[in-house]
Amino acid sequence: MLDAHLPHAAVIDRRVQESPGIFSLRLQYVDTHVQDIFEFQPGQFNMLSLFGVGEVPISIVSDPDDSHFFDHTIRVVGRVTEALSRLQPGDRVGIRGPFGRGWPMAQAEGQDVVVVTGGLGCAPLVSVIRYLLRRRDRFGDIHIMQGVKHEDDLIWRRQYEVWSREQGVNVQLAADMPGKEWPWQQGLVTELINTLDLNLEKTISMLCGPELMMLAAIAQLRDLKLDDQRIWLSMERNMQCGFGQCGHCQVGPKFVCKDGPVFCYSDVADFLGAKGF
Amino acid sequence: MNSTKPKLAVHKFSSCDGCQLALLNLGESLLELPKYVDITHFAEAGPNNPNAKVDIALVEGSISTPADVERIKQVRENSAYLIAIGACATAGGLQALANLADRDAWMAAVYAQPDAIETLGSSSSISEHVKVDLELHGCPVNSQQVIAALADLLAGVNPVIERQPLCMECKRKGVVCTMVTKGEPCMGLVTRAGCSALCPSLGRACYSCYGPAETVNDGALAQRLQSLGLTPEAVARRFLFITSATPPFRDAGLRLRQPPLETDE
Amino acid sequence: MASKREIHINVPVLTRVEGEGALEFDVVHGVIQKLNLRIFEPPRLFEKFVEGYEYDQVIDMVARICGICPVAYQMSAVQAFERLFGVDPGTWVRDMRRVMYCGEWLQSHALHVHLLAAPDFFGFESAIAMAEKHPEVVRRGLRLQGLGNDLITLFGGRSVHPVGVRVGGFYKAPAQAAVADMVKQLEEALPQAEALVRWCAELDFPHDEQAFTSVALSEPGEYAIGSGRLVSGQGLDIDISHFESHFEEFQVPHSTALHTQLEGRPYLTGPLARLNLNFRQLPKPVRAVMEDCGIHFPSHNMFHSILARAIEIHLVIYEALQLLQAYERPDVSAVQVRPRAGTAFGCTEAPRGFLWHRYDVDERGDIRRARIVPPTSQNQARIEQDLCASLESFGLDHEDDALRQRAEQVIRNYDPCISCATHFLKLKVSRC
Amino acid sequence: MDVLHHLGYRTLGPVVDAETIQWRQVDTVDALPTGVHARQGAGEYRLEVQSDDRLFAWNHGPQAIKPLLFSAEERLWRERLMVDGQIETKQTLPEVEPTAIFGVRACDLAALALQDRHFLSPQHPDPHYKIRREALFLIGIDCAFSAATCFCTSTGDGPSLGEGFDLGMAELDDGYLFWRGSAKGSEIIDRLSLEPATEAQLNSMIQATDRAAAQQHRFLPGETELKQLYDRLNHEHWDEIGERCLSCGNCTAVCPTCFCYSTGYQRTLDGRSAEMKRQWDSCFSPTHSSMGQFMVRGETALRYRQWLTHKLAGWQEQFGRSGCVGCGRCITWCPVGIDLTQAVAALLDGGLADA
Ligand SMILES: Cc1cc2nc3c(=O)[nH]c(=O)nc-3n(C[C@H](O)[C@H](O)[C@H](O)COP(=O)(O)OP(=O)(O)OC[C@H]3O[C@@H](n4cnc5c(N)ncnc54)[C@H](O)[C@@H]3O)c2cc1C
Ligand code: SF4
Ligand code: SF4
Ligand code: SF4
Repeated sequence: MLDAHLPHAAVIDRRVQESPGIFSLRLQYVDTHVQDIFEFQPGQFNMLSLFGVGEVPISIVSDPDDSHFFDHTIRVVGRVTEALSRLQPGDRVGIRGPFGRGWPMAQAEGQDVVVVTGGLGCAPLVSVIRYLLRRRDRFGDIHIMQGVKHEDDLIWRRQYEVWSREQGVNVQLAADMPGKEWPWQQGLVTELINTLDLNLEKTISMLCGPELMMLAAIAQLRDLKLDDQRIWLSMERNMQCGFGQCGHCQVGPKFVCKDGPVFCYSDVADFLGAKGF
Repeated sequence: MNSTKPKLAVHKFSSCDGCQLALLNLGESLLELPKYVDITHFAEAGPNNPNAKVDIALVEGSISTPADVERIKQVRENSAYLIAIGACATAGGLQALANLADRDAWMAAVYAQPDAIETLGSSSSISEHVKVDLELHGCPVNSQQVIAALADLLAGVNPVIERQPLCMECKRKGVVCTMVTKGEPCMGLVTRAGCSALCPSLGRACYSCYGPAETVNDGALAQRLQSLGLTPEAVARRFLFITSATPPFRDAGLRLRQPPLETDE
Repeated sequence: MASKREIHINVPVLTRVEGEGALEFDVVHGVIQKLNLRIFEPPRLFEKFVEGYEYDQVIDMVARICGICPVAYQMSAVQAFERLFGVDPGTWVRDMRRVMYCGEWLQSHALHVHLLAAPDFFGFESAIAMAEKHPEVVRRGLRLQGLGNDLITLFGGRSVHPVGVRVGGFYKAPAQAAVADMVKQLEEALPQAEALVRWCAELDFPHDEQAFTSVALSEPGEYAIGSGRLVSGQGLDIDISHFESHFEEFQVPHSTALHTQLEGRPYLTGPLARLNLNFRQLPKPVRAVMEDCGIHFPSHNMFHSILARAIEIHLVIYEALQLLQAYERPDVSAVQVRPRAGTAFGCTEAPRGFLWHRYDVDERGDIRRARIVPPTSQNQARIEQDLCASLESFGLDHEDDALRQRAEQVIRNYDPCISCATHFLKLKVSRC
Repeated sequence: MDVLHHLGYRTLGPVVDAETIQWRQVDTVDALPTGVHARQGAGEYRLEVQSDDRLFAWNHGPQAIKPLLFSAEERLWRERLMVDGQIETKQTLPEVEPTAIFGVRACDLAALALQDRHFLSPQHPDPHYKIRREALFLIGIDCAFSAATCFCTSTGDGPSLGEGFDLGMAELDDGYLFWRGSAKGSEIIDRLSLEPATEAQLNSMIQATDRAAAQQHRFLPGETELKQLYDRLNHEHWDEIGERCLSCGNCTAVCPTCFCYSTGYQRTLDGRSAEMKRQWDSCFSPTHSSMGQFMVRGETALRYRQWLTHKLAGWQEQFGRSGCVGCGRCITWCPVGIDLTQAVAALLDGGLADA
């Protein structure tokens, strides 16, 4: 395992501007040995550090079987992400990771998978979708539901189109403020959930996005009588260390960084949406 | 000479010059500075181009005359990034005590012909007049904070702002609380960190030269200070001190000065 | 007035003085008619701010009058309260205050000599520019300045608005190890100070002898810094509490700084005045270096102020060293104080001259009224007088630029700390 | 002490500094303060010198062992930007001397065990903590007195030494008793020519700690009850405390088990080197729960609730026991004297009424 306490240098192989405020970096460890032993689960994250500026938790969005590179998709929100956005191929960042518990991929085998995402919440789940599609025969139907505020916020639009043509894949997108060319739904992503006809015995749902959106989605899923054990979500909290030492990311007795960021709903039900947690 | 270096200006308004000294006292680092920035204006150190366009402006002092108001607008227009340094520039300074008083009477008491002197009748922070990109607190600011901010800006990132209360800094330095051990009326509980807990480390109470912290529970502090034997007026004086013009401290101080409600007895 | 020639020299901000100001003068037929040093730093009314505050708070308030000489303000105020309250903090406190004060002289003088005045003599815009050609000189200055700051910090936690001084003594005595370290640094600085005096003695001073009265504090046993009687070259010798009966402060229309006169006439305070009056009390080794360089006091050449500062730098390093070598950390660093109502007078020698305070205090130790007379306002009338004389002897037919430079250089001799005098400079000459 | 010095240990002992008992280097027993008792109350700490010549009559100072292991400010690694754009990263581990501490209390040791569990977790042992921890030799002492703020009896952590020390010690009216706590401690005992303890001495040792226990009048309920704090998230008492609490973080800084830290870079002006620093943080600080524009716990009441519920309930799930060892420091060093035992009593009063 890689040293969790010290960043390893990684070089930017490619940089893609996904939308005006969102970009992706394809990274490779400078030390090939490190690259060789680096492995992760979908849903895990890295602590990405920029020389002299800061360190931020960012999910890994590439396929775990891709052994040469790993990808991060980042939205510019503040000090560090803005500085990261100015990096170009050839520039270096520091990586500590991977950290946390990823999505329950083993439990999902043989099941229908409902993926509900909002905004850039899709990032930690893109890795999941790619994972599912590469191993198509091991999973049932795949429902992909993504909501965005504004049409322009949708990244990987072409990806969704490609995915929607796959067998057994149901892609539904909703925008709060769609433009004229928007072929999908207007409204909230959670409203799409009602349209699902779930096989309650053989479905697992994975949620990621703003907490209010996830809460609404959970309410919908529970209305459809999906068992709490079958509802999984990924959370975000302030993180300084990434492995349960700095104390910042706690939600009740859970450390989001090591007990999560992916949780089974029943494990965090008491605290999700409770003010102050 | 490398002309692509960012340009830096240091402007002064109403102040004691102590914050500029934070730069002049840098010692040999002062000579390092020109390697990374062009100092286009710093009247006290020599360079004098107050109207040059610059990338970073450090502004010391508070606004207290009509001419100041015009000049700070000019400075703002000429500066891509404006940093207010010190208690005067961020809070009006000690001289903002004048805002609480009858300034005319004061002027008359000090000057024989007060009319000859043009003033605004108040002392206010830079941000009350123009947009400020960063505030560095302290009376005076400490050089490390100024240098850290410049280092970040030169690297093209926003500087980090100190947001903790002084108590945290005090404890990290291993300094013992003067309030708990000696009953000293310490303002550190509601003061922004940044000074390395200077006063408590000398065994005295903090008098809040860094101004209000993010969270100011003045009511609880006032109560505690009174239980240590201070009169409400003495507590008020501690809020109405170096940064009396900041809303949390001004309000706290004035509340304490309110005459007690009259009862029908 | 057929030969009317109108010239305006306007120096928007006189650089390298702390504060903000402007100089205007009218020349008619080669003679200066009217000369105004305008000081227009916004008035800050410190004397009123302290009203209603506690005596220990005043120590922290008056420091804010000037970032360059906060210790001086603190020391004058502390002295005033201790005199009134009848407190004798003892020799340890007295000695250590002198050391801290030495730090401020060192810091302020080194800043002035190297960063502010020296560039004039070598024709540079600033010390930063000068550092490229004369790095060793500027570095030495910065090192000495830094050492001065460190000395203040040793007692006050920081050099600008230090927090260690209280009525009755200090909040905390410095640790033995920190003092030992300081002694080492002072020992290393002593030869540098000597070299500085020799370097200054070689500077090419304009010959500009003028008649003026020097006023300074004087103590029998030592070169006065933190206490003494007010004396002048003309026979004044008074207790500081009698200041107001001999000195008069008045407002001039062109300035927000008040002017002060002694018996109706301008006078000089500051390093040159001090040396003129007290040079006999310089410690032997300091006098030896001075004499070895052929420097003689009293001097009536205002440009010798820079020399006076260099000598005082040597003095304070020597003194601080003497006082710290025997340092032993005391168990208590301050004596108990009980306030008493009355009028408190304090006066100490700030780097730029004597600094006089008066406080009317009530029985709880709260301030009723205050009066503060800083050195720069005292020197203002003298500066105007000097400018007239200097510029005339320099020759008013010089180019505007040359005139302006000379005027600036003259003003800088006084190191006017305009912040103190309420407290800044532009130059405007009208020649007819 | 000589034996310890001989074995290469630096010795720390109680010293009066800044009106408190603090651990500082002491080289002879004579340097220890005699007759010093610490009077503690909510928001109050005063040393009193009494006529006895006891060296360990004080209970504790402002800090336990925490700062010696989990440093309040330290550099984690240093980075240098090389000319070819490479970044060189070097871990910066502390240089430590073997250190023996005299007069460690039962509560301090219990807290140490908890910090060990946190910082020396098998998955991610903290290298900085580990180095310092391994250099430590602990001489524990039974408490013969309790401070008014102590309540270790109710948390089960004191006043007599449990485990975790190398050498145990008790101060009696007529001398000291020593016992072994570890192999390292045994080695020391073997080098000292000590007389075996008498029955009477053992009895007076027990009497002393019994007396200390009896002096305690604050207490915390058992762990099962404490867990119920999570059922009281909407209790109005949180707001009452929120009115009094200043969010200053002192309670967390003095608590021997609190472990929160934050990290950040410091870069040089030339932009060529940078250091990653970490420093103590607190769930009371504004940045602790900050997610950019949004603060999970903006209000003081929520921050206090986070602290108390985590310490007393959350820890139980995370570390198998409550995070409080009953030292009472958070009560003494809270500048406004907020008392967690009172808060708990108020919050748990009336059963599960609001659950
Ligand atoms: C497990 C996890 C996975 C994440 N994955 C991604 C991802 O794949 N792509 C992406 O763009 N973002 C992701 N984020 C969010 C990302 O970490 C924040 O946007 C980032 O920390 C903001 O830093 P900043 O300095 O640019 O912003 P500022 O607003 O300047 O933030 C200041 C500080 O606040 C904290 N902070 C701010 N926003 C967040 C946040 N949303 N979550 C946690 N801490 C925050 C951080 O400590 C940050 O240093 C993830 C967060 C977590 C916890
Ligand atoms: S402790 Fe308070 S008053 Fe003292 S220097 Fe720091 S912020 Fe200023
Ligand atoms: S919570 Fe308070 S009493 Fe408990 S261990 Fe921490 S400081 Fe001590
Ligand atoms: S409980 Fe007390 S010590 Fe803790 S943050 Fe609140 S006021 Fe500060």
